[in-house]
This record gives sequence, C-alpha cells and structure tokens, in this order.
Amino acid sequence: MSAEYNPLELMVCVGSRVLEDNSTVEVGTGVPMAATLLAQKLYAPNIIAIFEAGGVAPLMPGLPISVGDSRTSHKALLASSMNDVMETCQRGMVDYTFLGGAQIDMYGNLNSTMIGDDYQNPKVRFPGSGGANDLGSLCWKTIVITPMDKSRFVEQVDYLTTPGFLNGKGAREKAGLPLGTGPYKVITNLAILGYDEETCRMQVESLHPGVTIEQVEENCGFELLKAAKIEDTPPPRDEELRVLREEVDPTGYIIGR
Amino acid sequence: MSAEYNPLELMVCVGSRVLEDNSTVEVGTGVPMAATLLAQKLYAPNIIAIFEAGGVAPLMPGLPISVGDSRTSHKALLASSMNDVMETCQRGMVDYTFLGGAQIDMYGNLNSTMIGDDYQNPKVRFPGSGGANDLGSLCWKTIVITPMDKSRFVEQVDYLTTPGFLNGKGAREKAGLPLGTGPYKVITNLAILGYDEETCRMQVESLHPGVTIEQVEENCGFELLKAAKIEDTPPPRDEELRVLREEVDPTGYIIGR
Amino acid sequence: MYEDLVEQTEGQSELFCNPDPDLARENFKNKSRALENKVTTVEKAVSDLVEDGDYIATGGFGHVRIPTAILYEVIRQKKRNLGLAGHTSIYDSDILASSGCLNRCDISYVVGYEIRGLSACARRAFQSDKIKKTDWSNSSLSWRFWAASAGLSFVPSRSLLGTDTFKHSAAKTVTCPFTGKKFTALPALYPDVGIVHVSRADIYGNCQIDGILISDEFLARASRKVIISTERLVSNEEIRLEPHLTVIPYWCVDAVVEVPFGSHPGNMPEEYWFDEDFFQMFLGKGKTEEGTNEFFEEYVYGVKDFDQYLEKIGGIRKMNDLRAIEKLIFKKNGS
Amino acid sequence: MYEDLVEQTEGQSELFCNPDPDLARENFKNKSRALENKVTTVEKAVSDLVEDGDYIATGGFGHVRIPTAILYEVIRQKKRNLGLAGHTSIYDSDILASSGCLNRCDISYVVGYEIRGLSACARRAFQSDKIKKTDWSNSSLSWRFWAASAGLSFVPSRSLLGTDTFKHSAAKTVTCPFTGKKFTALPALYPDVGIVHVSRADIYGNCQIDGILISDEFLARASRKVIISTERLVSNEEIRLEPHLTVIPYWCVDAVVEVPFGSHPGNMPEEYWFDEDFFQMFLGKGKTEEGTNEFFEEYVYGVKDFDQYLEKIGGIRKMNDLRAIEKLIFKKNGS
Repeated sequence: MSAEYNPLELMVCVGSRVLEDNSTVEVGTGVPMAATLLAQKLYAPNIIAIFEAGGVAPLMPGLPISVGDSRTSHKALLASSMNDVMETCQRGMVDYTFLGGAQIDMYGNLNSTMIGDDYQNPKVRFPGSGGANDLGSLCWKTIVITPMDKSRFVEQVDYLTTPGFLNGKGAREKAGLPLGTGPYKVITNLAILGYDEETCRMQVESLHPGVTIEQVEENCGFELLKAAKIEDTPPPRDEELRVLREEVDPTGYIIGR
Repeated sequence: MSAEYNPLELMVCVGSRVLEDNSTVEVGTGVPMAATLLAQKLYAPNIIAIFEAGGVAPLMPGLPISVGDSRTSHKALLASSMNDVMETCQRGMVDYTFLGGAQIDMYGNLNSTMIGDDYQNPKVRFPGSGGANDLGSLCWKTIVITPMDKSRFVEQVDYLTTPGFLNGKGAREKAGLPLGTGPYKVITNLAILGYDEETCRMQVESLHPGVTIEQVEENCGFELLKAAKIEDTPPPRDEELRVLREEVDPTGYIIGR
Repeated sequence: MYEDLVEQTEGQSELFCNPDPDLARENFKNKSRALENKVTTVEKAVSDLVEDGDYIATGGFGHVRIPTAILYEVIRQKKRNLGLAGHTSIYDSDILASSGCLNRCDISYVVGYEIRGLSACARRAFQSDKIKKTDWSNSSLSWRFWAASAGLSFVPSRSLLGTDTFKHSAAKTVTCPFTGKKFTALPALYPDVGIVHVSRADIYGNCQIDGILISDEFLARASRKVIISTERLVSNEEIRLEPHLTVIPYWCVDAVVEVPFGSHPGNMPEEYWFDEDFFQMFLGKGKTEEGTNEFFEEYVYGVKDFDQYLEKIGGIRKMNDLRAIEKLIFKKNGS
Repeated sequence: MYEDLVEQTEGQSELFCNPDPDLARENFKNKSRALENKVTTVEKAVSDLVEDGDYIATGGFGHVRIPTAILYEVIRQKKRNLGLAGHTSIYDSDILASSGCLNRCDISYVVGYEIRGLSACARRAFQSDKIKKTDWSNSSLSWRFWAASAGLSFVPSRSLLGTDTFKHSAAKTVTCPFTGKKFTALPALYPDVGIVHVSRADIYGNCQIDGILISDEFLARASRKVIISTERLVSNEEIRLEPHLTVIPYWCVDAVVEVPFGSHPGNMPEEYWFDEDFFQMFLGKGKTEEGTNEFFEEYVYGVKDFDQYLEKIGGIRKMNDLRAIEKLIFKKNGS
C-alpha cells in the first residue's frame, strides 16, 4: 500500500479513474462530486460536470455543499435550469451519471426512498429520488458509488427508486426507457463491479488492494458473477490522496477526515 | 365629419377604441400595431402589448416593422421567446388578439394561407398562419381588422387558417380548442361587426359615419345578422387623427399617407 | 421480480391538484393585468394569499434561494392542511412538515440535507401517515410545472418508467401517436400559491434572478397566486434596461415583499453562503420532539418578524460573514 | 360546412423529419463534448456541414437576426433538395426557395414581408409543386423544436385544432389520460442542420443573444448539426462572467463563424436596423424571373464572400447608418 487512506478516500480515488476525458457527467451530491473534481484535476481535465439544478462546467471555488448551490454555476459555461439540464439528459447529450443509494440489487436497481413495505408508513424514510430516477433513466451510463455490505447489496430493493436493468435484459426498453442506457459500474470500498452483458447481472471486475473475492461475496446479499478476468485495483496514489485532501476536500466535508 | 381621413385611418381609430385598459393584447403586424399604439396613447395607457416573438410591454421608440424586431422589446418588461409568449396565451393570460386576414366568413373563420383548392398548387399563396392560428385559438377574444368587400367577406373561406367559431356554437369546444374563447369584433372600413351569442354568426353592431346598412350588406358575401340596436360609430376625432399621424405612424408606413 | 413495475401504466397515489387546463385558464383570466403597486408586508402577503388547505410550491433548491421569511410566517400564522410540491425540497419542506402545516405532499426530495445527512424531525413528519405522500422525481415535478405554465394538462417524459417511483406517483402512461413508443404522462401541476425568493423585483412584481433558475420561471407561471420575496426592490426603469433578465413577469405576481437575507439559512447566489452553524443547530434540535418545539418557539413563534429573527441568528455581523464567503472574500483572521 | 375539420384526428401532409427520440439520441450520443476551437470560414462551415437533401432550420425571425451570410453561401454552393422549417420565415426562406435550393418546407409563415407586403419570387417558388409543403402555425413549430430539444417524440398543444392548417399538417391528436380532453399532438422536429446568427460566441460555440430569443435556444438544441454565425467572437472568460446569458451551449455547436453585419438586410437587435432600401430593391427585382436571377447573380454568385457583398450594398457607411437608426442616434442632417 502506497499510503494510508480511509474507505471513502479509496472510493473517491477509484471513482475518479473511471470517467473519460471530454465526456459529460451529471454529478450527484457528496462522494460523486469529490470523485468528479478529482478526475478533473488528475485524469480528465476536460470533463464537463453538469449539475441537475442548472450549473454546467463551473470553475468551482470550492466543493459545493449542494448540487444547486452558487458554486455549481460559478464562472460556468451555462447557468440555466433544472428543466434544461434534464431535457439535455433526455436528449442523449449526457454520457455518465454518478449516483449514490441506500440499497442496490444485482441488476443495479437503486433504492433511495425508504425501508419497509408501506409507502405511506415507511420504517425508515430516505430523501427519495431527487434527480436520481431521472439521471438513471436518461443518461447513457450510470455509475454508483457506495460502500458494500449485506444491508446495501440486497436480493431485492425495498423500493425501486431508480431503474437499473429492472428484471434483466430488455426490461428497460420494455418499460419505455431510452434505448441503450443503463448501469455501468459500481464503485465500492472493496471492489469495482460491472455488469455481464448477456444477463445484465452485477459482476466483480477488480478487487481493491488486500481484498479477496470471498470478502466481496460475504459483503453482498446476492450472488455475484465474476468477470472473465478479475483485475487488481491499483491503490490510491500519493498524488491522488494529496490532491483529494489538499485541493478537492480540504475541510474533509466528504472524505470525513 | 370632423375631418378628412382615409379608410385605413378610420379603421385604426375605431380599432383603438375597443380595447380595455389594463388588458393584455397580442398584436399582429401592421394595422393592429397602429391601433394598439393609438389606444395606448389615448384610451388605454396601461394596455399591455405582447408580441409573438417574445417582446412584452415595450416602450417603443417608433412603429415596429415586424412583430419580431428590436422595437418590440425596447425597454420592455420582458424580452423572452415565442415559446414563452405562446405558452402564456395557451395558459389563458392574454385577453385580446388583434389580427388581419385575406378572407373571413360569417363565423369569423380566417384565411391567410391561399386562394384555390389545392394546397400544393394554390392559385395565390399568402403567408400562412404565422402566429394567427395560435392567437385565434388561445387568446380569449379575437378582434379582426380588415376592409370590407365581397372578395374578403365570403360564404366559405378557401382555406380555414385560423379558427373563428368554425361551423357554429360549440364547434370550437368539440374540436378541442380552449373553452370560452373565440371571435369578438370585426373592425372594417364600413362598420363594427360582432357575433350573435346564440348562433355565433356575424352581426352588424355599429355603422361608420355616412354608411348605410345596405352598403354594408352589399359589400358582404354572406347574410349578416343585425344587433338589436345598431349604433352610429363616432367619426375619428381630430385628436385621434393628430396622434395617429404625428406620433403613431409619422412616416405613413401603415396608414399609407 | 419487478414484472409488475415494468408493465405498469398507472400510478396508484393521489393526484392532489386538478390538471384541467380550462379550469386553470378561468383562474388566469381573472388575474389582474394592471401595473399596480403590489408591495406589502410578509404578514399581510401570507394572511391575504395563503388559505388553510392551499397547495403551495416554493422556489429555489431546498436550501438555496428559498423564501424562508414567507415560510416562517406561514408557520407563525398556523396555516393548516397545506399541500406542498416537495420538489428539490430541504429546509423549506422540513419546517413546514415539522411544524404541522402539511397534510399532503408531492415528493421528489425531502428529509435529506445533501451532504449534511438526514433531518430527524423531517423524518418523523414524513414517516407518519398524517402527511399523504405521492412520489415523483425532480424532473417530473419540473416538467409538471412546465406543462402548467404552458397551459396543458399533461406532458410526456421518459423517466419514472419501470419503478416504484412511478407506482407511488399519480402519473400514467401515454403512447406516442407517431412512434408507438410508451411515455410517462405527467399531469400538469397548477399550485394554489407559488412562493419564490428572487434577487431583484420592481413594485409590480417583475423579477430577475441571479444564477440558476431551477424551475422557478415555470413554477411562478403555473401558480394561481404568487408571493415574491426579494433581496432588493429596484425601479421599473432598472428592470426595463435588461428585459431579457426578467424571469417572472409581473402578471404572474400577487404580492411583493422586500426581505434582505430572506433565504437565510440558505445560500443566496451572489449574496450570501449557507449558515452551516444554524443548520447544525437546527438538525441537532430536530433530534427530539422537544428540541423541535423549542426551535419553533424560539425562532418562529417567539419573534415578531424576520428582522427580529435575523438579530437572533447573529444579525448583520453574521450576514456579513456569510456574504464574505459567498463573495470569496477571505479575511486576514480566518475565513 | 367544415364538419370534417372539426372532427379530424390526423393531418394529411408529409412528415419530413423522423421524430423518433432514440434515433436522435444516437446522433447526440456521438456529438463531441470536447471544448475545441470550432472557428471556421463561412465557406467551410457550409461545405462541411450542409449536404444536399438535408433539412435545415434557421434562427431569428425571418428578417430579424437571420444568418444571411451562411444562407448566401448555401445558395452559392448550389445545395439542392434541401428541406426547411419555414418558421416565422421571410427573407431566409425566400432566398432559399427562389434560388432553387428547396424541395420541401414545413410552413408557418413564408412569402410575406409583414407590413412590406408579399414577395413575388417567393410566391412563384411556393405556389409551384416543386416544393412539397406541410402546414403549421408559429407556435406549432416552436413547440416541435422544444419537444426535440427535450428528447421527446411529441408534445400536446391546443392550437391547429378544427382548421385546414391542421388538415394540411402532419400533426395528429392525442387524448389526455387525466382529463379525457383532445389535444393536438405535435411531432418533435429534429432538423439535420440548425443555423443561428447570434450576438456573441466564444471559439467553442457558447452563444449569447441580445433581445428576444424567438425559439432559437430550442432550435439549436434540437438540431443534429449546428452552424453559428456571430457578430462578434468573445473570449471564453467573457462568457463565463455571465453564464446565465448563455443561450446555446457549446456542445450543440459544430462550427462558429464570425460575420459582423451577418444579418443584413435584417435587423440585428442592439446592432443595426433593417436595410429598407435593400428590401425594396430585392422585392422589385423579384417581380420577374429575370430580375430574380439578376439579383442572385449580382449579390450571391457574383461576389466571393460576405465582405464583398457588404461593399456592394454600401459598405461600412451604410452599416453605420443602419446602426445609427437601431441605436436611436438621429444625426443632424436627416436620420
């Protein structure tokens, strides 16, 4: 290991590496923001960050607290509206979206609404879709960042807030969602996961430093597929950690230091 | 007669008197513009002129040549878009629209598209709807300004560009048009015409100075109803003509002097 | 698994507002078009325009450019059985729900404070069935406002499909007559009262907003009645110098109130940053019912107006500090 | 009388552009998102981006803020079998039709020059069946652009209903699933090439427009390829100072050309007024086919570029006069 880091830092660093340069990314609150900023500073300087409330490609003077605050449109290319941004996603102009979620299943379906089985009287109420359902429906590729354990990686989500592959291949199209869209990667504290093309089921693609496939399986509530070749995730580099800690999130708001 | 005036001046003066103050008016090109400006200067200072391309309540430095030129948004309250203006009409915020047209029938249906019976090969091509179909569909009350003769006031329009009452009472609603909308007045060089509430047919309501009911009927290609009481249109007042000629249209672009 | 979600054509929750465009047109027909002075007080705007049972929609982004002063007054006047468009809502929906004003809510986002975590008092309120809930996504509510602003009863969209979010919405599906493709049909949302905090307004209600608009241009057009709070009243001449910046025209607006710092504790673009100390205090107190009650007693019922509230939260010194952060002015002694 | 119009549910003319949103999405997926220098020449923009058979849409209002320089080049390069969105179109559609570039047109307004009357050469072109015509209204085309910009295949509206305009359109009707009311269904319009003249743009194609927008924000978003001509290139920093003024973001744009006075003879808000002498000359020549041909020989084929054209129409002195009218600067010796 090149340096010490916490699980959040690990996820942000790994997440920062999956975005292509010169692509458009619709960024969710929190960890996705940090990962996108880090990517811009190290790997993808010309990534275009889009925020659902209307900010496009800002020169941010600091980490936003909200996807709708004034930093998301500071010296931006465009400061428009939620309607315009969502219409841009629906039109097919946005490559990636970067989301979190309380539960995820083997098809990448996400729950950010509630635990329980009665919508009017949930056991635990979460915020709800916000823009997640829209972004997971309308952007080309959905990346999820979330720590991995059995309470989060579940056989069936209590509430299907945001569509992954629903119940398998072809289901999105049958439901009416735009063609060719869907889950792409899941970045966790243990591994990078992707999806098997045929079955649309989640598969292990890369193990983080020191993590075994058994550990990943133990922390997952459903049967995981394995990619033909499972890679080793390179550990966070010193430079990644330095830039993350000093430039992206110096107050530790997101990475919690 | 208080002064000499030409038929266009007469129509503009009479047209300027039918608008209520503090109402919203979607203004078409040409004569309607002059009538609206004259109304603002004499009778309805707080009339809100709306132009279909996006200008709202401008302080116009001169007569616009186009409903989309820069004068229509000079020191305006709002310089937005055609989409916004048309949505405002569709939402029910616009009281009047002021239109012209090449043909009109007894139900106030307007033709501004063509003469002939083959849309692909017309005998004479006119501009088409422009915004007229929209404004006649979506504003509450449609006022038409047009000189009167048998070639314009016809039994059946060659092409129904803009809806009046279509084929009579209830037809607009049946077609799907917004409830409670429709033709209101027709300002001509001979008379002011309105519509009978029961039949939705055009009726003579006021005769211009020196004009007889027979003259009106001779210049109309369909049978006109008569209002219970037919008024005498007051002739253009000196002040109306002065303001029209000196302030509204000093170059005679519209009133043709 | 999930088959029923893939096939569904109709959401199962209640539609709180009638999407009939002709009904809405009758309302808009009767709105005044006069350029008249609409400046009033917070107290009078709320007592005149917000009735028990009204469905309200608030502008901004939940903790950014929110009409806090107006919302506190709604709570102070103990309005009850209100409906709310919980669109990107955070502090706005929280205080209305936690103080007992709401009995129904269209939800796309509530309870959460983005990276600050969740609000316990909002959770208590929204987990209870005292508030009837209908589910949506952010874009769905944005487009529902657009559809209403355009005088329609519905608009197609491609989100919600295949999910519980659709199931617990009041959306339906519609088939495109050109492509045969299935779309979500979103019902137009015509709120009874829209409440928006803006950067600048004139006395007639012509409004300009610095920064992103979220969906406020459409929310204001869609609402039957509109209350504007503004950081600053400006002359009509100033509005007319840059009419392309007018986001909300006067004819949408029923009351204008000048409330500097009126979005506190929220961020106001170009004016002031979030008051993080306040949010921590609020979220802390919200952990218990007693704490929540204490909060409302101290900061809402216990003050007579927003000026007195501002004194309580730190006055002009506090607001100057938040202004410095927003304006990227870092002082020598710390930020 | 007119019964068939009241009952109709389907327009009878041809739909020129496929409204399938998934087809359009595939195109938008492949557009570059890179911030790259897109500045080129009028000649290259047209030869690279306009192909015979393409369906084009032009911004502005027919004789206000029109992309004249680009359109002359389309004519000069003898592009053929083009389709056109004749939305609020005047001089733009006239010169394309009269010079033989068009074989199909969605029409809301053609042939007319507002208070200047009708154009004889436009009439000859549009009365002939060499141009296939499909009828619409202004709002219908505005909303068709919006629907495409929103990635939809249709949008409901309440105009067109009950008329020949509907009958000769390619619209259909749709029933609202909430109210049961009948609406016009307008098919989304995704043009092959959008051409817009703007006030300011940076080298990447971020555009700002002074004055009203007509439907250009949506037209540009809806188009598969976009050519921008701009009065002035500005730095990216200038765009970033007022991002709320960006009307067209760079990712919509494929080519940017700086063409001062590029809307002549049209009005350019904040820049120059109509060239009425030119319009009278053009409408006069248009009365005969010979005159029309003479016009194109002299002003389009006979000049190598827009600068040479500007010299021909009176050069900088003429443009200064038109600028003075626009800016309300009335000189001592006449206007």
